[in-house]
Amino acid sequence: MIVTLQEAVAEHVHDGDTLALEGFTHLIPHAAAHEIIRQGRRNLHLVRMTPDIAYDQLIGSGCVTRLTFSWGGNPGVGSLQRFRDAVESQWPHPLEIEEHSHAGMATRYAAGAAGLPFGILRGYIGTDLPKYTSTIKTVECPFTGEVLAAVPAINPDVGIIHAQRADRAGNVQIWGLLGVQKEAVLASQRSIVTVEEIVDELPEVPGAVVLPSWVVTAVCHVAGGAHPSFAMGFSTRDNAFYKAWDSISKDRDAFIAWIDKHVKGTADFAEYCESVGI
Amino acid sequence: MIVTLQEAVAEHVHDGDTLALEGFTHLIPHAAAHEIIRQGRRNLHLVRMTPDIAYDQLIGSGCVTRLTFSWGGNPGVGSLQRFRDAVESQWPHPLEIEEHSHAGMATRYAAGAAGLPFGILRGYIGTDLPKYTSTIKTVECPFTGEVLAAVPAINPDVGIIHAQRADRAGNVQIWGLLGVQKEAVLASQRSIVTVEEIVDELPEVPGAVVLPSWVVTAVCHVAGGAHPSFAMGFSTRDNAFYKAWDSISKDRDAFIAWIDKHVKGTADFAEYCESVGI
Amino acid sequence: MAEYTTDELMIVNAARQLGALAAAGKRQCFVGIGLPSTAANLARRLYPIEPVLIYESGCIDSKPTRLPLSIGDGELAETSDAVVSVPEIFAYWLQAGRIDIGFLSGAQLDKFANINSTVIGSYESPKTRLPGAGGAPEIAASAGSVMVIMRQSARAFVDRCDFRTSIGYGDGKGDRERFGLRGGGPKWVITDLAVMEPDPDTCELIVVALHPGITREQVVAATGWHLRFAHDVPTTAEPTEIELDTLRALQAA
Amino acid sequence: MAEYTTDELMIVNAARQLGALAAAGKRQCFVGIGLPSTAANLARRLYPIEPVLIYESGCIDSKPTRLPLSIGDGELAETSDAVVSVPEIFAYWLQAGRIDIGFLSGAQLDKFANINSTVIGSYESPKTRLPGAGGAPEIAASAGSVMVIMRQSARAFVDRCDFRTSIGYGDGKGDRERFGLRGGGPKWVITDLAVMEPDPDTCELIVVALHPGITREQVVAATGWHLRFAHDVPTTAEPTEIELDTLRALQAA
Repeated sequence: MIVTLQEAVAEHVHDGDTLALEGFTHLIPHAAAHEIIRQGRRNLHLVRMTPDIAYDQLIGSGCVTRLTFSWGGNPGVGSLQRFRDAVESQWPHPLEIEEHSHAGMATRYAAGAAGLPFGILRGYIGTDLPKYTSTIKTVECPFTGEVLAAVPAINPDVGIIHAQRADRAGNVQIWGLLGVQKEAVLASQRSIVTVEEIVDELPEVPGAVVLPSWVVTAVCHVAGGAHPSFAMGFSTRDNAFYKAWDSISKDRDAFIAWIDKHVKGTADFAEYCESVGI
Repeated sequence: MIVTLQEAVAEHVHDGDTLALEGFTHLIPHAAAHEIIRQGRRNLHLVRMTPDIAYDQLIGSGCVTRLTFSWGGNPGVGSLQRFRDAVESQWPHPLEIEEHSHAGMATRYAAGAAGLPFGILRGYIGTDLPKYTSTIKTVECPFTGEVLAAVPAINPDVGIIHAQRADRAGNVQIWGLLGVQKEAVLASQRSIVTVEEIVDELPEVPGAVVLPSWVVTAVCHVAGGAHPSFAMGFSTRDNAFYKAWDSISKDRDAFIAWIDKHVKGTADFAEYCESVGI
Repeated sequence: MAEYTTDELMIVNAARQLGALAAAGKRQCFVGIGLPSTAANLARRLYPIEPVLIYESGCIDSKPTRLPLSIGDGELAETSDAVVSVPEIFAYWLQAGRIDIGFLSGAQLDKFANINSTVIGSYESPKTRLPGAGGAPEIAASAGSVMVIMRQSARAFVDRCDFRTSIGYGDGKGDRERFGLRGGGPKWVITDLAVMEPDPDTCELIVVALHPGITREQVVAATGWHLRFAHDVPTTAEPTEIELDTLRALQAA
Repeated sequence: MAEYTTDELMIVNAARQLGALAAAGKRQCFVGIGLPSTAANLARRLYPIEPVLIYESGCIDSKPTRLPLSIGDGELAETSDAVVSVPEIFAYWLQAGRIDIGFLSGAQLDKFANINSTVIGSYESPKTRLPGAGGAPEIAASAGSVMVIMRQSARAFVDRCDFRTSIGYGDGKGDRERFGLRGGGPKWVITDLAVMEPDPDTCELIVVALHPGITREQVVAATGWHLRFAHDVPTTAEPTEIELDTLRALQAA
């Protein structure tokens, strides 16, 4: 249950898998994304509401052939350069996209977590999204006749999140902005959770949710593993890194050099931290 | 915003209203039920997953003509005698019932809270409930063709709950077993919350949820107002009262005498407590 | 040899089955109040690999120190790994297929293990109005397997339920598959007289074990359908001192 | 008189509108990061009846002491009355109609206040791939009213958006009703040059106020459709010292 991140990725993440590395600005599992790049996974279908730097790195590294998402940007900074390059110029190869709204993606994860084949929402009406996204359909209310948007459940092969704590049995505790991380884990066939610390007993924390060990496949101790994102109670968001990423990622060669040096050129997250000086 | 329970019921609960006094064993708004009996409301449509003693009292007092529910019993004791008498012998008058499962009721409240006309679930299959309950229909998944149960949203006129705390602005804090209380308040047109205490500032409590003042219509300070149910952190469940209720309620005259003396014969919840010796 | 009641016999046998299931990795148990909760809490105390108790009030992995009278006793919330809302427990946990064993009881059980907890008599003019469905319909539909614990009598064990509140095998083998149900249905019915299981060929409940001192004639007399017996019908083991002492301590607390 | 930038002018005017709405009881404001968040936080500091800030990251009534760079800054969660999951914020709060004002921006805005934040050029072969929809489609559909804040230019203010990410008035008056949308749609578009509102007869955006020193010709030149003006087009009030000092202190923190 409690293994190294290398072991967890080696065992549970396969070429061609559908992965959701979730995190809504808070608790983004960057260390896990790096390990997937290091282990050279290919043909991944990535799913996430808010693909940001971690997904930019995976896309630029050629791991990804398909992306399902609702907002792909560098929050507070601007574009995701590698994502744009993949969509606009097919570099390093074409990226198929499936595009939704946040409300639609949240509904899809919730349906996946609930074992339903689809979910319903008042959504997408009057927008161009249904023209290009085949996974937006409609369903009629059998009571009122109203027509609502219907979206299929998301059930990734692997759900990957970063959390604050686990106990030695593998029960996971997470607090602060919770995003769709609980749903992502519950909707997935397998799940990997990196945590800031592993403790004997989980102390009570206001606003915390607990994921029981029996819905988690692997827990990995990776302190700081969300960086440049943050873990409430352990770190703050490294806004400077988000801004710096814009120039690192703008140029293909600069991006490759950065990945080669700091991700592929390091053995694990601890070496990565040393390499980038955090 | 912060008013007496008498004022809240007088202003917000009308004859013929659909009411949800929710509580899942924990935090059942008994004081509010008593006040509705005192003020003599009639033709109410009561909604609740687990109608128990409070609803037995309202039904026996002749306030109710319709009940929507999923489990009507005295938890851990047995039957609800007044409910049974109304269904089996139309006393004090006929009671129309609309019967669901817990999963269906929870889905209906969640749909109501979410502003959707209906919700879907894997439910009711192979049971006799759809034969007798017209609000169970089906809908087909537009992606997989699977047929799922569909149930209409519940949107009561008034949602009534008991909670641990409110602040002076009317923000409500509730913890422990949460049931469907949040959904009941959010699904309702108006809401009344009785609380154990009103404080200057809400301290953080693990597992607590906060309902902002702007989704609550009235807050009433009624310490102990869940009795014989309980408020975690303030009281424990009065199991002896639940057991005693069985004999009080078995006989129509004994029931009437009890209601006349302890509910109709008292001015408010404080007098009720004195009257029943708690 | 210790004295014991038939209720104790029933509860001990249910706890043993839960213990065996937990040891085989089927630990997540969705528990109703009353006999199921008593048996599940006994199993927690008797076996090194404990069942994980999940209550419809939203308590996940509850470890109560005393038996709760109601599904929402404070004790359940205070001793749980996680407490979630009622909509969540049904959607994300039960419906999603995370429950290994649904543990039910009822007022009537028929030969295909359908359960009635709604009405005795007709629905419109019931002889006895019972509490109703609660969580049972979806527990019976979605749990990996279902265990039923019920006191046996000809009035309760009927050929056909007056009302089908939750489905066992419907009208017989193949109905669950036709309905597209994801759960496996009732696998064990533990009574105060015997243990029954569905016949693999017909899904009709047959007696697979008798409790000590109970005769075939007694079970037949307490059953409202033409009851059949498995080829071998062993006698269940006598409750041990440890089992009885643990159960009585639990009920006294 | 104080010096100020056109961005400051735009933000101050948006904050004033939010302040007026809050005073009229329209307080619940669903806020995106960037210009909307800056203007909403400025309004919180300027007016006695504050807007209630709700962020799509699940923060309800957030009172950040400094401007968040991202929608998920820790500051937002730590200063909120309640933090809920992302599925909940969209379902129970936005979709249910609890939001008075949706506050949006975008890359393109057209004359019927539809917004594009998806692509410039064609969807299949975009000239510029933008971040995408985020929460905008359902904010634009479900919020009681929508306010838009955007820097004005002929490239951004277009006759028809390359992609309709979120709906304003669709192809004109009556479309929202035909679509059955519950929210009222865009009521105010605040730019660095002017304030626009939908013409009550056509729902086409027309200029209802100009910022100090801005001419009609400047606004026309910065608009990609044949822009019309209201009968009376007042000039917005100069930003006050208090407004500017508060805004600058907020941005410096």
